[in-house]
Amino acid sequence: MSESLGLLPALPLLGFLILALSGGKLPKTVVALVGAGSIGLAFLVALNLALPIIADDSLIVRETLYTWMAVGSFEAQFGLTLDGLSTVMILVITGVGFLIHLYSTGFMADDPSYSRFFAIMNLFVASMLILVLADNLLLLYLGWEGVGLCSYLLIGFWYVDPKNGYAARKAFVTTRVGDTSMALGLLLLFTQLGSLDIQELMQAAVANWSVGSGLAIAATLLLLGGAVGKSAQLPLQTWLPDAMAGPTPISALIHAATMVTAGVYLVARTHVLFELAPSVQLLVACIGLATLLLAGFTAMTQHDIKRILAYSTISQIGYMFLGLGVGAWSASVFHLMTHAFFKALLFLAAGTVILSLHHEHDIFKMGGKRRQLPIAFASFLIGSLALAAFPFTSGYFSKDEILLAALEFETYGTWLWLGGVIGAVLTGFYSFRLVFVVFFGGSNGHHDAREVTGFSMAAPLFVLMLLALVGGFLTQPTAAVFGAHGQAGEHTVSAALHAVMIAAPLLGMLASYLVYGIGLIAPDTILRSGVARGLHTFWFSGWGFDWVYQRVFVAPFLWLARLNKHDIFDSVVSLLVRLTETANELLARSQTGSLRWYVLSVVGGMVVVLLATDLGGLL
Amino acid sequence: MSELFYAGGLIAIVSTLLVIVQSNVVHALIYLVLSLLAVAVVFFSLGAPFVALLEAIVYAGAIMVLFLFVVMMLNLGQASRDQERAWLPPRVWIVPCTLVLVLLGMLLPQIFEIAAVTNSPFVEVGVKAVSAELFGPYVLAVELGSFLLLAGLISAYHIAKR
Amino acid sequence: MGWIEWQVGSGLNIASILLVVIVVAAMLIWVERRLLGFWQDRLGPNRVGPFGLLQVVADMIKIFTKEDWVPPFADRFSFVLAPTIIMIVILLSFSVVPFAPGVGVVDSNVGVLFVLAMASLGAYSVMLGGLSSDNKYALLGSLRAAAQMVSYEVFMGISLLGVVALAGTFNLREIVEVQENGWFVVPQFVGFLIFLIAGVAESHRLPFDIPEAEQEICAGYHTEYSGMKFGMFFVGEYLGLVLISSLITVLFFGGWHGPFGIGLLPPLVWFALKASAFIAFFILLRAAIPRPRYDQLMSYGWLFLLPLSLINLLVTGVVILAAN
Amino acid sequence: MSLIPLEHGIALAGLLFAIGLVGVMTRRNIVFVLMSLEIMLNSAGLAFVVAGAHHASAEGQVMFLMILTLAAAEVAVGLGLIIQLYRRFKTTDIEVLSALKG
Repeated sequence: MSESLGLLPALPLLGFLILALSGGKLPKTVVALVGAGSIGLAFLVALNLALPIIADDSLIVRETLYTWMAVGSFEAQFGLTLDGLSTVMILVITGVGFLIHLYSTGFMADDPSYSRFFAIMNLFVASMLILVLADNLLLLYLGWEGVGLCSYLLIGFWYVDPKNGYAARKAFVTTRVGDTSMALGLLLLFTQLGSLDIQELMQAAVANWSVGSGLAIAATLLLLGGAVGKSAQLPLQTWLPDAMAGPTPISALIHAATMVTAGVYLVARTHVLFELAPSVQLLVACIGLATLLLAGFTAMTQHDIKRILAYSTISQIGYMFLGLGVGAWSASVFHLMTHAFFKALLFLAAGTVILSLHHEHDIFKMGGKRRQLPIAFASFLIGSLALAAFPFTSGYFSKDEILLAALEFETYGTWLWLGGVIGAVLTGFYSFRLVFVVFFGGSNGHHDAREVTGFSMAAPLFVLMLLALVGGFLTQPTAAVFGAHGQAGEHTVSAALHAVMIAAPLLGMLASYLVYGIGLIAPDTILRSGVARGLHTFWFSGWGFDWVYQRVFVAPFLWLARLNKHDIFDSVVSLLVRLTETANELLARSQTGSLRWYVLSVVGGMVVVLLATDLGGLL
Repeated sequence: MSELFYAGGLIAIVSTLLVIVQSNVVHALIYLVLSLLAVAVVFFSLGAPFVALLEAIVYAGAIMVLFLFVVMMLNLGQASRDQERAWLPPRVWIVPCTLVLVLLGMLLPQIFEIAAVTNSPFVEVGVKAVSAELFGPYVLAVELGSFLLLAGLISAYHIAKR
Repeated sequence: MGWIEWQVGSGLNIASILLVVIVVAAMLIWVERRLLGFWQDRLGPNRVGPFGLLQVVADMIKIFTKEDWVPPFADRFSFVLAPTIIMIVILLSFSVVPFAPGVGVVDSNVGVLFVLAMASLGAYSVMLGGLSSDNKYALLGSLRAAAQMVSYEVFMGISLLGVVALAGTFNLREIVEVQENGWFVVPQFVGFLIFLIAGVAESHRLPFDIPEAEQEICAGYHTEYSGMKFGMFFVGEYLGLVLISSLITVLFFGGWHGPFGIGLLPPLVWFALKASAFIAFFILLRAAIPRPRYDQLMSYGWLFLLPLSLINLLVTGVVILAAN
Repeated sequence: MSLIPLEHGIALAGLLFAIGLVGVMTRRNIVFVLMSLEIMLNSAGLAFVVAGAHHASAEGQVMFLMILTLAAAEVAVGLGLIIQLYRRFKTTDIEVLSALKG
């Protein structure tokens, strides 16, 4: 049993090594077999590991593979831990990951860099598994960075287009801001508590820090910085929409189902620390709320099918942060899981649509694809229902729990709840806007749409549809991890409020139906008023964050870089260089190429040395 | 035997001097052979007949023959002798000679100072003693020498190949 | 020879050896031509004196009285030096040859090496002669000679080492004394053959007279020579013949010892007999064998004689070690 | 036998070396340079033999043999180089071969 814990990240890593070292020489079938097969095997291993833990959620499997590094008193083990929380994570990562890999074997079939794709995907899964299985924060950080690297490689997968490279760079640099914050947090924790082992750390924190102590606030703030960066929350959310430059399965795997949830996982994993800093916890909730509203408004105005989904991802993770902020750890993780199902489903379906329309991304150039793309339509419908938290779909249960927890939160609980409900209205609106625009109405001129789907692409969609529908009934073994108070208990909420929560997404859907479904109010008429137009532009640009960042960070940085083009500090070094060069020029004069001159100088030097020693001896 | 030493030494010095002032390569080579033979005589007078004859066989008889052989291949004519003379105006000798005289001026007094003490009687060290030494403690040096010769053989073949 | 006390290195010894050797070499000019005539079924010189014996004297007179001429384009210094070298070198080689007990110039511990040293210096004679003549045939001849002599010196030296190893000395006189009960030609037959061939090549006698091949390069390195300077080359060649014969006798055929311990004749006579036999054999070679091509000579030497002589030395060494 | 003072032998070696050194410094013809180098090598060997004879030891002669080997290899390569250079540049002037100047 314990051996198989190490096997879990080892399998995708092995797949990566095989694919990377073969240098793209393997035939495609073998690549697909290795790439998807390694994840499939990992899923079986994960299932085997998870079953006992699902049965008894207090079970914790620990395995120390070897001592990673030992410096002085510091010792970092390459140790893996499997508890309830990581069980959920590994099942999501390997399960959804496998489905996406399977889908990719069909989706990427014509790509010349087939092998490279699966190699990086496997590495990504391996990193993510290390991240969630790590028993100390340093190892977690390794997985964290591995995930960041892979996302960089995958966003820039089609690197021939400089735009994609720029998007990859943007994602990398933005998350780097968060990563730096997290690294600082790790250093602070280590210097203060003397350990990075998560269990020890939590115990030490509880023992040493009082609730609301400055150190706890500082540490959690720094960790939160990391989480915000990786999970694309305010104010570091700008990279995610651009990250849609990669192939669609990548968006599904990284930017919806797994990687962005790393921040959620980090906060959930260190929830003990956050409980010690209630103010930071409140901040988490506020960030989540702000992000989900912001992303929701933005998603309403977008034209690009993948950008809409990207903003919806940001929004949904905002919900998770909201849940984390109000202490509903278990609900957040639950939402993480259901979100993985329906967001993977939506992205994969979007991939099918995009592929069938020859890489057309603009939803207003689609339209009426209901009949041509039945599977995609079904997927979208189910995915959107789950996304909008339609009653009894998976998203309903998880979102409901988060909102209820928010309502119960002592500080500003009502406001948080209200914001969440407004977000739900927005979710309903933009998700069905997508469905109506793409699948209903007349065909907007785009021709020959054929659903290019074989078994490898269709099967994951069906499985995910099922999961998106009934995923809400799955139970999670996280009770032991979060303790009693993090658990979604029996909520005592009035039926009226419940009705509001159920009605909110339906309201959004209805509005969407009115505008886009039957065209009762044409979008153009709304946009005719100046205020609406301005708002639309403002939202379309993602609340101007990119614009602000461009002005506040990028432009000054570029200005500084231009200013320092010739590197002022370098002049000190180049002085040395110039000195050396001058000396060299002078000495090079002596290098005449004449043998006789060389011999003469050797003998002359000999004479000088001998004379010096002779005279020295005489003196 | 000491007469032989001084005669040989004198001939060696004179003929060596003649080597470096010659303008004709062939004449210089002849003087060099003479100088080497004179050194061989010096060896003989020092009780080292084996190396004396090796000096004659290898140095004078083989190495210098190679030189002569190359000179024949180059077949330098009168023009090169004139050129040689043009390259050697008296002034080019001044600096080297001064330097070397300074060196000798420092070296020779020290030589005479250090070694004037002991003079062992003449003992001939024959072939057998040298061979025993050579294939006893110095056998590794012999192997190295053979390596060196092999390397020289290969590189000379390679370099001189067209 | 009982009436004179023979002693190695005495003035009388030196003088008589010098005289005898030179006279023999001079007489060989006549002997060779007569023998060649005999073997080639013709007369040879038979007009001057009885059996043409005075032919040598006539030749001498002619050579000595001829104008001592140096070509104006030649390098005078080397041109004059070249023929003297071969004479000096070969005459010096005779100084270590033990003709008989008490007959010899020097009793040297490194006699074998001395012979080799002189042989290697002999190469200068041909090379300088050819080079200083400033004549393309002469230059070609001396190039050939240089390559040939330097090459065959190697096998000559190695083939001698078998004998040296068996005798345990470089002293030629001691080598002869060791052979009292058995000539080295028996255990060192391969060495003897190599030495024979290398000796012919060293003295560039026919069939290995490639440096002076008349038909190809017009007498080679001594094309430009005439008069006494030519005479020195000419006599030098016969002196070389005598030297090689003497050396074969000394090294492989027991020197002054009679065969199977037969002491019938005086030692000097035994020596003279054996040496004469070899001289005659060399003349027979000249009469019988055609000249090989230059490249054949070189590849024969390096590809056949060198390995053979090395194997011979190796086997000899192994046998000696095994015997001890 | 008569005595030869050690310092005379060493002085002879030193003088020969000095002459060779002057030759290397003065001559422009590469053949002469190589010959001067030979003179210097030979004088080093002479110094070894003199010292060996002084101590009645064979080691000086052994060292001379090493130098002899060295000289043989050096000359073989050096002459090969001379031939090749003459082929390329049609001269034996070492001053022409100054492509390595700074």
